[in-house]
Amino acid sequence: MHLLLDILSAMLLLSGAFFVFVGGFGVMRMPEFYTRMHAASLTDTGGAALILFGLMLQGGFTLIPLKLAAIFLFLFLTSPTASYALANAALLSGVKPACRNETGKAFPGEQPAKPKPKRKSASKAVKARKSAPVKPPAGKPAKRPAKKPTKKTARKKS
Amino acid sequence: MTLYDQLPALVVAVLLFTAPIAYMLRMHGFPWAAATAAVVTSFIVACSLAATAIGGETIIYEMGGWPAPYGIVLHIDALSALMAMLITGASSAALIFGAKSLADEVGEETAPAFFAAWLLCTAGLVGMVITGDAFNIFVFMEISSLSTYVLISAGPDRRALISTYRYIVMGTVGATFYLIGVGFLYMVTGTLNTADLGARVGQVEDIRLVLVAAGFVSVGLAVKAAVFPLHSWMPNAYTFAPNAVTVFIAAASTKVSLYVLIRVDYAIFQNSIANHEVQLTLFLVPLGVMALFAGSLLAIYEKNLKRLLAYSSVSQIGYIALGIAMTSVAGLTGAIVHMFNHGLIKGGMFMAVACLALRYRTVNVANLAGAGKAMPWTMAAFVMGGLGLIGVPLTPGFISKWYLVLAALEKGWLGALLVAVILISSLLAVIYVWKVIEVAYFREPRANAVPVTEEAPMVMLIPTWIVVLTGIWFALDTSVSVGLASIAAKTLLGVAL
Amino acid sequence: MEWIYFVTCIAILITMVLAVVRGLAGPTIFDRVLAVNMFGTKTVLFIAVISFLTGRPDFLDLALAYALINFIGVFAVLLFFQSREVRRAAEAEREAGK
Amino acid sequence: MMTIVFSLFLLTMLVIVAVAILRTENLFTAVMLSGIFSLIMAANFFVLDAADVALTEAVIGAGISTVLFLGALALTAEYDRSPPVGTWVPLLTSSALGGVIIFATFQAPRLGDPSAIVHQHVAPWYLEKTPELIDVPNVVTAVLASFRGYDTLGEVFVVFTACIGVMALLGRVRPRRDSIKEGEFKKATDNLRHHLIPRVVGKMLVPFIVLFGLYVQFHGDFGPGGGFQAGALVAAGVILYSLVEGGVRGRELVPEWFSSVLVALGAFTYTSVGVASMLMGGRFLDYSVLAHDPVHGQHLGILVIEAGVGMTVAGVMITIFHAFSRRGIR
Repeated sequence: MHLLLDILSAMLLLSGAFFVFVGGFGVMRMPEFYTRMHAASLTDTGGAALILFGLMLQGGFTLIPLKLAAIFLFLFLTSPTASYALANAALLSGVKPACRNETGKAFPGEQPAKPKPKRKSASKAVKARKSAPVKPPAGKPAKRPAKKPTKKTARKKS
Repeated sequence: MTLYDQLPALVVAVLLFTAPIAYMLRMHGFPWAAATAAVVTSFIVACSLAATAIGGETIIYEMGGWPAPYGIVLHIDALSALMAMLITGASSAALIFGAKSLADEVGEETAPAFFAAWLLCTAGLVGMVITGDAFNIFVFMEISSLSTYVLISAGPDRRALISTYRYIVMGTVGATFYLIGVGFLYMVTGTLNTADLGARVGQVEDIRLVLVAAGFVSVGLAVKAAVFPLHSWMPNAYTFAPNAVTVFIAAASTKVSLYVLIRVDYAIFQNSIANHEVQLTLFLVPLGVMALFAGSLLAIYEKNLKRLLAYSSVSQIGYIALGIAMTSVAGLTGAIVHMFNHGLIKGGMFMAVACLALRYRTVNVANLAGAGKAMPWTMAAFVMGGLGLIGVPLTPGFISKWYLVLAALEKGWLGALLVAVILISSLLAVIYVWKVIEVAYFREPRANAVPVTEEAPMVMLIPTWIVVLTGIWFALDTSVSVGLASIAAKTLLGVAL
Repeated sequence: MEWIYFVTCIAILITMVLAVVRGLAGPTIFDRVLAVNMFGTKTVLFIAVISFLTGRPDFLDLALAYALINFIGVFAVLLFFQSREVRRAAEAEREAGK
Repeated sequence: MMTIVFSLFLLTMLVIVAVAILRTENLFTAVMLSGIFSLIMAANFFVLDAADVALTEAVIGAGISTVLFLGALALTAEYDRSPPVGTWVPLLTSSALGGVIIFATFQAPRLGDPSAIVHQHVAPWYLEKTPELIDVPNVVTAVLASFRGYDTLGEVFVVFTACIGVMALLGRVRPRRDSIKEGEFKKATDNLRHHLIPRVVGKMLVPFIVLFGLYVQFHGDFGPGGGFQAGALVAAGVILYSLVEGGVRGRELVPEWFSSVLVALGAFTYTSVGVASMLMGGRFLDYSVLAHDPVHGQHLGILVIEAGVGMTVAGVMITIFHAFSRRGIR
């Protein structure tokens, strides 16, 4: 019984470790922001769940599995929420998902979801900025245009 | 436990207890009254501690009842008692003096925070001088620096913020250096108590870490004390702070860092590092001499009266550094007495400047023409202070310079050179003091200037003159200041009393 | 069991390095935020595993604190960009009005 | 061995991230990288078994300071405009200093060496006497709250002073006037109410965070934690609520006067314990006299001062956050 638990939790831990690593690799290698986020957010939840379940099996009948379960629950709630907030922030400030059709030519991603009337001005700003990119402050050669959506970079990498 | 036994803790506890109250109760005028009451109480307690310490007694007070290397102890000897007296005295004088000017400059809305910061600043400075624990010094150094930033930034001029920023950067660097040094010391000795450190550092076999620690601590404290090339934060901080704040910090704040420098170098490193005197001399004498000249010269060419006095402080700190560097009883006595006397002199002078600023609305030397006639009492107080800076007999400045010269003469040809340096810098002090006197007494006010006919109000004039007269009293009767200082010097150098 | 914990730790550490690389490389600021968020989750896992490795499972409290706190920063990021966009839009409207 | 491997790994990353923070000109990037920095640091503290410090670093460094940095960033430009000239002298100075420190530490005892002097002098006494004199399982709490309680008192006052300082700076400058009408502007920029998922999840987690804060507060005698961490956690809960529901509602939940009074009240509580022990015939901060049994008195004293610490820390975080969010930007 003990051995069985050990084997099971080892499997869970190792597969969790593999998931986590794959997620990291995806964040490293994916071509642009939204795909990276996809890689990160999936494995954040999946890998974490596997590892935490693996540990839970080792905890015995104490408070430990309970704490691990709480950690899992909170991660399960917060991690996707954080991803949502992040994606929303990116979309709001004009980072577009880079998609491409068969000809290899990139086309702009879909427009952000129909804005509620409350946020009318915000989406207008997004449109306005698309036509007139914001310059970095004068006298500052933007070596790394971190602020600007980088369709170009993304295309080059893929 | 009688009240008498509790006195050492009370010096700080009264201030720390009142600060949150002054912050929370936002009644009109209450913060000032609470602050003044607490600071004056603390001053009285400090005086009674000094009365004990003048007998050569060292008071040890165990905080929380835990014995020395395990808990934190307060360690009050002649030196700490003298400094505690100076700090709380300067704080009370500046508060009473600044009752009106602070009300104008600070405003009703920010008064609770300001006076809480004032109490905390006093508590931080006093806490640094009475504690017997190297890390505790750092904690109270943080309190005093942070609250000093608040006090300075309350200045009416927007430039106060920028000078505060400079001060924050330099002050943080200094405090961090001190902390690194203390960390190394803890690493090699396993203790933080100063007395215990002094004993255990001597047993360390490989002193490389101790040397580095000594370097970090000394440089860090030199930054906080505005010893010459590290002084750059000071002039603007003094200039743009509210006037009463300048009185307080000019009299007390840099002196405390010098106190810690003396304490750490003499009580911890002196007994344990071979040739420590030589290192101390090599470190401080050049800095002191440079400070004497550079400070005086900068003061001579300065047009703003507050900044002029700040540069003069740079040069006066040079004297103290020289005294510390001499590692003799006379030199150390001179340094300690000068810390005390310079606090008195500068406090009085900045009070006079505050009076001038109240009437003239400016502290540019050129605009003060005719002040000698318009505000005779204020200018007389200023002149008395100026004479003290120069070191004329019958002023407190003379006493300390006398001891410094005595100490220098013990050192052979190098000493003779130092005597010459001290004399020349005194002459330079004559020049910058005269510059102000000439304008104030012998120059007619400009035609288009608003004529000033009124003397400063009595509530400001009387404290100013009390401070000036106290200075003269300490010049005539040196039993308290020199008495405490020589006991302190002998204790630090391990000479029999 | 020891070595399994160890391997898991190493895998998490390597993932941390990858996250740091993404955080340093950018290119957009959101990549950096993503890296921080991911790093935070990995820290939770790292602490959880290592507290088993060193046999001090009571330190799981820390992991719990991380799991609760870590995402607040991302909310602040969202709010930051939202308010910035609204302000820019307002400025654009004002300029258009002139 | 394992400790050293993990530590080296983390410290290497730490150095790389630190250099990157220095080199970046985009302040937003710097904020995010310093978030990573504190996470690495916290993990490293944990590897070195310093759980209390790790918890503090986690809550404050990774959680709250990012929020406060962003609040500060909203008030300034996003790019660092320091002039590129004159970097040589600081660079040389700091490299020389680093060299000196490294030179000095060659002589330092090895990591975790039980025969190092640090572990020989006062530490054994603490470990030996704590069960007998104070009787709390967490020796760190015993040292911080009782043996060196005067230092902790000082640190609480440092926090109090820092609060006064921040308020002096942020309260001084008038909020920037914006062309939009105040109310509309607030509504649009102040909150995340129209984001459904963050709103639901965020509000759901607030009570858990506060509850966990209370757990850390009262469990500090037994495990890692204490007033500092608990205060920061409770403040994090309030900050989360204000982010989701908007600063206006956040200030309704915890009014500004309340949070700023809380700061002073915490410091006051701590000092009062000291004064009370003086009045009851002991030394300042000697908790033993507070009850008939000295050990019981120690427990009581530690409980009260930890509460004071928690109040001050929670108050200061909330006050600073409110000060940022009130500036009309959020």
